[in-house]
Amino acid sequence: MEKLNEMHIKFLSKSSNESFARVTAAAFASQMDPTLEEITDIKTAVSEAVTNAIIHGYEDKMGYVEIGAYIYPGKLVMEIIDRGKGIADIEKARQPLYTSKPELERSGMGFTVMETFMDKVEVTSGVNQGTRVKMIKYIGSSTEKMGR
Amino acid sequence: MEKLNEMHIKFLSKSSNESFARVTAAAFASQMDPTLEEITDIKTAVSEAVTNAIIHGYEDKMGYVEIGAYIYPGKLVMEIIDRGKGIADIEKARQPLYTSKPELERSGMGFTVMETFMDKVEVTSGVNQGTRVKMIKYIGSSTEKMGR
Amino acid sequence: MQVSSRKRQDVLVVSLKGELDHHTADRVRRYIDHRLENPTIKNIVMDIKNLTFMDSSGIGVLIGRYKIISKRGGKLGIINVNSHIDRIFQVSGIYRIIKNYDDLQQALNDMGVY
Amino acid sequence: MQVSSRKRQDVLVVSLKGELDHHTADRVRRYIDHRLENPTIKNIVMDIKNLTFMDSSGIGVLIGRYKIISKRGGKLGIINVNSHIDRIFQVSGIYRIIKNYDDLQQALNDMGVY
Ligand SMILES: Nc1ncnc2c1ncn2[C@@H]1O[C@H](COP(=O)(O)OP(=O)(O)O)[C@@H](O)[C@H]1O
Ligand SMILES: Nc1ncnc2c1ncn2[C@@H]1O[C@H](COP(=O)(O)OP(=O)(O)O)[C@@H](O)[C@H]1O
Repeated sequence: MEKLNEMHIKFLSKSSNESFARVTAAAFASQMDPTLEEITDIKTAVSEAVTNAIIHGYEDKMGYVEIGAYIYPGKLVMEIIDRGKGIADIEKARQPLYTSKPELERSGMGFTVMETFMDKVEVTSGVNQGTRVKMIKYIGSSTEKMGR
Repeated sequence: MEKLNEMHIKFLSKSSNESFARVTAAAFASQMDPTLEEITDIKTAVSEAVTNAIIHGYEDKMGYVEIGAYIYPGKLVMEIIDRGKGIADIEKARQPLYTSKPELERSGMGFTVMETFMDKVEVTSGVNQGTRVKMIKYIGSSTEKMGR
Repeated sequence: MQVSSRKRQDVLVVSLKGELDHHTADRVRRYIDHRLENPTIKNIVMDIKNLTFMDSSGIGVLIGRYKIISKRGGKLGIINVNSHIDRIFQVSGIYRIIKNYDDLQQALNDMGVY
Repeated sequence: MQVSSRKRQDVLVVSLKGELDHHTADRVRRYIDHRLENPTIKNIVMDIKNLTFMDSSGIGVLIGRYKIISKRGGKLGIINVNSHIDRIFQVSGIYRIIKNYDDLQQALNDMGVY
């Protein structure tokens, strides 16, 4: 499928960059003429993945969070990447309500929310190597969605 | 001076990314609590530099435009970089009304507009190597501006 | 993120305005917990009419406040939930412990304030 | 970027809404030039009240339209200029050829429409 557009961002793992990441993702995706609801879906999923990179991936250390976004006809692909501590057991991590940081009042619902608002969520991770969350969202007419 | 935050973006030299670049720059700069006027100044200057990278740097070819943004206390530094054809005579290029593309109805006012809205504009360029436009804007109280 | 509140008998009505994420959650948490130092507060109603964004960090904030208030035998209610945030509440199962009221009046009545 | 227009005798009143940059300039240019195929149009008034952003690409668009209309002995006027865009007009020296009118009435009167 033809790639129509592409962007990459890289920013410090500061919590003040969470809203920056959301706005940037929304601004890029807006080229696809999404509905307001689709934009909010994308913002929410990106917010979850970026927050995870900051609080779980890098914990109290400073590092770079990267986002890659790719537009294909009717399809948005987003990757959120950190070079932090990684996830030992991905299956367990993705379970609803599982969190390794209850002391920070995390709810363990991050991955579930990503799955709710995106059409596909793929996680690859290596301990001490970092984590890559790849998310796909189909945007546009239902015929396009059916042809996916 | 202590660097408070940092981000990098990289996107294809498509004109539809001009507004994306402006929104992203504004979203990042908004952490500095700028006035609405300062935000518009930044958007305008970024729009000029990114447009130049797309139409002069890469002309009809496709390439990557990069933006680096750095926040220091009271000071925003932005760099817009392309790996395109470069500028042979920078002094001439910066003159008001000079344009190499009058046939595209360019006004030759891009650099002048950047200088109007930012506190400092530095251009480095090499023929067939690309161009880097570094812009500085002081944001915040007048005392901070005086102490710059 | 702006937080404000008022007291109606033993109910603290908290209004949130802006975006609630991990970055802003801390301010909301500290604001409410400071108010909860007043032991006469038993129940909380969260008015999220002007909350323009929330991710799962908001769930954590609500569960945390619920824990405090339920120890006092009180309830945590929520009003003016938009459809997007409702979806997050649904998938997280939070409606098992927090009630979504139609409006402030209904919430207050259910908490014994008339 | 939305462009609309109406004709008042030999004046084309063009309204711009949205952001005018290099990307959207092309649409504006083609829209106006298509209208200018009507030879009875001599003057243009650009109403930029709802223009939320403009960079120097807008200067190029205006100078290009001025060239066409001045060959017909007409004028190009502009109304509802905000302070930010005014600054761009100032530094570009465009007020030497384009007049900034207080309002539509003044512009039309100056172009002989009453
Ligand atoms: N980028 C990451 N790096 C390291 N661990 C992660 C990352 N993302 C998620 N995890 C792990 O997966 C768990 C579940 O994540 P999530 O469902 O988002 O819930 P929460 O963020 O509320 O803990 C986290 O508690 C953490 O242990
Ligand atoms: N990134 C760039 N790469 C190559 N040439 C450039 C670049 N930016 C500016 N220039 C040159 O400098 C000239 C003046 O630029 P500018 O003042 O922005 O006016 P305009 O874009 O309207 O031509 C351009 O016409 C072009 O020749």
